[in-house]
Amino acid sequence: MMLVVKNLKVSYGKIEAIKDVSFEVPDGKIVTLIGANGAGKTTTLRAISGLEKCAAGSIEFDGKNITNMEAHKLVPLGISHVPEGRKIFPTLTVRENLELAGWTLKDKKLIKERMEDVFEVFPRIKERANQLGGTLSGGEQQMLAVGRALVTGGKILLLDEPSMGLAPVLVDEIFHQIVEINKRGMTVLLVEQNAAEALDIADFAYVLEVGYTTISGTAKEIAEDPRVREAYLGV
Amino acid sequence: MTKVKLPKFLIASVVFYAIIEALFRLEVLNGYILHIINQSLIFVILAASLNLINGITGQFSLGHMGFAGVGAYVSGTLTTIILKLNPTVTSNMGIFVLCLLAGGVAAAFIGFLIGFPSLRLKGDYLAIVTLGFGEIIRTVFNNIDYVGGPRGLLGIPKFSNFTLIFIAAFLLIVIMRNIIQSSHGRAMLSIRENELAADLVGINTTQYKVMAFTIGAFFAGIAGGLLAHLIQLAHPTQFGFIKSVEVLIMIYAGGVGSMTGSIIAAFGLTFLSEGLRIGIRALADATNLPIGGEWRMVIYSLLLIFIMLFRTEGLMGTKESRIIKIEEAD
Amino acid sequence: MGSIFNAQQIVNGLQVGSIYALIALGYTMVYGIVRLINFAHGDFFMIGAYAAYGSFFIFNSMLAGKHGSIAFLVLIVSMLAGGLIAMLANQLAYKPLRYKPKLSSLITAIGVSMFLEYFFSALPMIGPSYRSFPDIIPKVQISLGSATISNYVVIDIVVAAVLMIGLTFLVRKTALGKAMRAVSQDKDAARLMGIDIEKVIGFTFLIGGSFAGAAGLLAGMTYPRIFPYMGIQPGLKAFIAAVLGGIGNIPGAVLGAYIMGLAETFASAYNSLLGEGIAFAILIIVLLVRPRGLLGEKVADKI
Amino acid sequence: MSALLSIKNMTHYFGGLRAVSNFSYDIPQGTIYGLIGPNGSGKTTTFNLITGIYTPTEGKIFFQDKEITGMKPYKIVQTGVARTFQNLRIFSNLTALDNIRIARHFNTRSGLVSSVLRLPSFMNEERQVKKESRELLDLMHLSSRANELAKNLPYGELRRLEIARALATKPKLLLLDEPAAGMNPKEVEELMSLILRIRNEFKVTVFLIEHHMQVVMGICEYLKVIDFGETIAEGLPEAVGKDPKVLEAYLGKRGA
Repeated sequence: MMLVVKNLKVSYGKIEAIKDVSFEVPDGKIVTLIGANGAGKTTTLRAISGLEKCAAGSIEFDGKNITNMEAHKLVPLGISHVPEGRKIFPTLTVRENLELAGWTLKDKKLIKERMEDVFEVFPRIKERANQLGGTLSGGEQQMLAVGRALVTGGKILLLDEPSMGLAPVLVDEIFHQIVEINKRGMTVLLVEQNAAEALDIADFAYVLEVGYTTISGTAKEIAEDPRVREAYLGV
Repeated sequence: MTKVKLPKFLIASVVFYAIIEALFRLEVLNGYILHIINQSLIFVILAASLNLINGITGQFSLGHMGFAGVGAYVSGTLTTIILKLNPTVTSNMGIFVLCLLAGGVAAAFIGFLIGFPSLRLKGDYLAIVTLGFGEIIRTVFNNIDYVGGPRGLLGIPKFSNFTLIFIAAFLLIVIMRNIIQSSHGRAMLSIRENELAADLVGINTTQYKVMAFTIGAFFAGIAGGLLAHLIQLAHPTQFGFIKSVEVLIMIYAGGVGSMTGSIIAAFGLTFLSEGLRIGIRALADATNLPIGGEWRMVIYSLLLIFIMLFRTEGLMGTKESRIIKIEEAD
Repeated sequence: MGSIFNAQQIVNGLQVGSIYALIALGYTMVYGIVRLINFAHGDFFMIGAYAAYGSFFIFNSMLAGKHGSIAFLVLIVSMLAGGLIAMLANQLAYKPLRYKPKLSSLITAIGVSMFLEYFFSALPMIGPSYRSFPDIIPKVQISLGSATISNYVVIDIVVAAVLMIGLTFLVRKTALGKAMRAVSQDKDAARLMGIDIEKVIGFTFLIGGSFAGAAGLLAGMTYPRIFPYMGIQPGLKAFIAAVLGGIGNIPGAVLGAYIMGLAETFASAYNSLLGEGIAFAILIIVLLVRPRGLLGEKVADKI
Repeated sequence: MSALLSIKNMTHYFGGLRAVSNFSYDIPQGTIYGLIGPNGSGKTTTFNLITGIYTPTEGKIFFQDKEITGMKPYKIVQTGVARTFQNLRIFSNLTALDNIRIARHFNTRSGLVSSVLRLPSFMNEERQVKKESRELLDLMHLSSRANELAKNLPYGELRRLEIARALATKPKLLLLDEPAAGMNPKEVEELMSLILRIRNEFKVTVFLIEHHMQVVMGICEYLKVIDFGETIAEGLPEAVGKDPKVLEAYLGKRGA
């Protein structure tokens, strides 16, 4: 298993954002967490990448216990997180954004290579390499955010709502690229509001409800589960 | 529907007044302690009035003592002039109240002016401008010979006494509470919570910010006047930045937005400050070591830091004691 | 007012401006990265002056006569002192409040400032009174056309300029500089790039504090009198300079500082009350007319 | 059918960037009017311009035939335009009830003095406001939350609270900025019927921004599609949904 999350709990002050979340992400697969807003999806990802402290439970990554390790120490271990809202550095150029993603890499050549890879996957980003990050459109920012994650070169990619705020036409493109990235050997943990699309590309899925993982199975099973169909797929 | 409820705060206040007055008459409390109680009550007025600006309306102000200074100098100058014209005036409380109000109005006017920058500035920026205004007010006192310049305004008649200060503090709390628990108070709270949203539910945020500054400054001016007529002196350094910070510490220690907190902290910190002063002097005398009065402020500043680090929300948080709060009928 | 007088005023203004600029940079950098008005920043300036004072006597006894080396070492010590205390203040007082409401750190900063001032004046070996600052380098008057200036003026301006050029290079060209910019824009995103943001923030305090420390040395040499409260006024003025330039903006801080230095020098020559109040007047006017300062960018709030 | 809101040739620049380019709208009274387009296409900016947060660089805005261009936001609200926000802007440390009561404030008449003295007129008005506010909470199924601090409410309820707060200003035009964002299909269904109910019961005109095509196609009576600050299509939803330009720029292969 690439990632094993057991009985995770995270609180903001007195409010428990997630209460008891458990799931597993096998090597090389795409796993998706679906659920309503406020169910705790984003918090779960933030806890995995070290942006939030866990109040209880454990996170095991690649056989190593990483519970409550700091975010910057998790990056070199292989966790790449594309956060909600993309969080591009607006006054740094696209190139500088990508270079910074290589912060933990000693090898300058490797950074260059990976940047070339990114340009290959996202030709649009290459065209805009010298523009400031803040001037990119929503879709391009999403590509750059994924591009940065590729430069950090993790074993697992945590994606938080990649389709949020994008025109339907771009949503298709982004999901297509996720599949491509997965084919290149990166494991993907995908959090999505857009359950239908997410289940379409995922291998396994978990449903999060008010801080608990409630339903799990292969993406196919989940997509056919009547409870899921009613609440998340609108059929 | 409107069942007559016992006005809890009135009862509590009368009891407080009666106990202090009785203890003083029975000579359990000496003049020194009563003096510190008077000072505490003045700080209650200062803290609760800053609370309206800072805690309720969310406008950070670092120049609150500047308003008090305006009140002190204006009322102090008036009473000194009247005293010169008619030395028997000290028995006429009516005149004193009028002079106090004049000081309050003058401070309110300055507060009104200072309210305007708050229309365009937020947070840190506003803090720094209010600090600047406070410093300008202080510089002006420092440079007007008529009010004594850097020596301060001396020979102010002693008008303030426990009863008067108590009544002022009592009225302030009732007025503040009634404002806060009204539609106007909620309008001010909404500015603290989210100014843009307040604007977009039709609140004239400009008007309320200026109003908060004006009312807050008015009461600070009254407090300044009471203080000047208690210690019979108004001095530029009394109204500088450090003093404004002391008031700020009170509202943060008590809990921003909580009047109960402001009251408790005003008493607690005034007594603590005096206690430290005595304690340090005693320690220096006893040990013969060169322990200077600066240590009082060292401890005070450390206290401020520790409050912020370990109890960021202050003693009371935003909670209000039920004695002060009005129970709302449905 | 003759032309000689004006030339002299300009030189004096630039000299004061250089000292303000070094302090203002720290304010602006710290504000840029953690959105905190570090009220205690003026006190790092004071600490730099005292560190220079103390270390001068030590180095002077070791290297008697070698003025250049002594001056250089004293500069290093004053920068280290300012920088390390700044880092310490960040670590102990500001870091724990990083994710708390902003005003709580502002108030803590006021507390730190008061603490440093009163603690220094409470310490028996320092005390609240003035000390006269030694001549670290022999003072020489240089005749420059019709104006006469001292070599200290040149030193103040040149040291400030060298440090500022170094800083510009650091921020613009190095990886660390990019990381500083990234942290100032989005802390979570920076952490996800693997950047240890607390290290970067600590480093920013170190740089900012060391610049204030250097300014303390320069001010001590120039106005040879130091005392524990010496940081309050220049600190406030430099802060105003940073706001004037657009707080968070590095060139803005330098520009604001020189404008302040010149304005103050001219105003004081005209009238002392005006000299005392000009800084606040500038502050209020700037903030009312252009709240983001001269070079500050208008950041549209996300609505 | 006269237009309730009418925008004429509105253009807005941020710095050198043109966010909104030559927009014209006529929103008839009583309609549910939808505005769609990719992120960054100028939708929220349009709302910010209508509500007075920004003043348009060029062009004019009329509300009930009265020009409101350049008016202060709170004045515009007082003439009858209310809105919600894409990222909620709730008064989070106040109770749900207070959130609503604040929005009733500008319709109250008690002055500061009568508030301080607690005159009978003030007390009556407070009671009235409270009653009306509770009715609104009721309508939004939030009555049980009246005395709860807003920050403790779950996301879906906050969205409803924000709509209730906007309604408390008694608007004629209600601007909804992505009301369905973050809702699951069931909640979306409820939202749709709620919007229809609000329009019918409160006689408000609704102008909404939405990405959720189910909402847009389900309840909007007129649709405008924008991209890069320019209008690329407008008309009845069915027609717009089939417009090739819209399919290409916005909907993609899954066009409605």
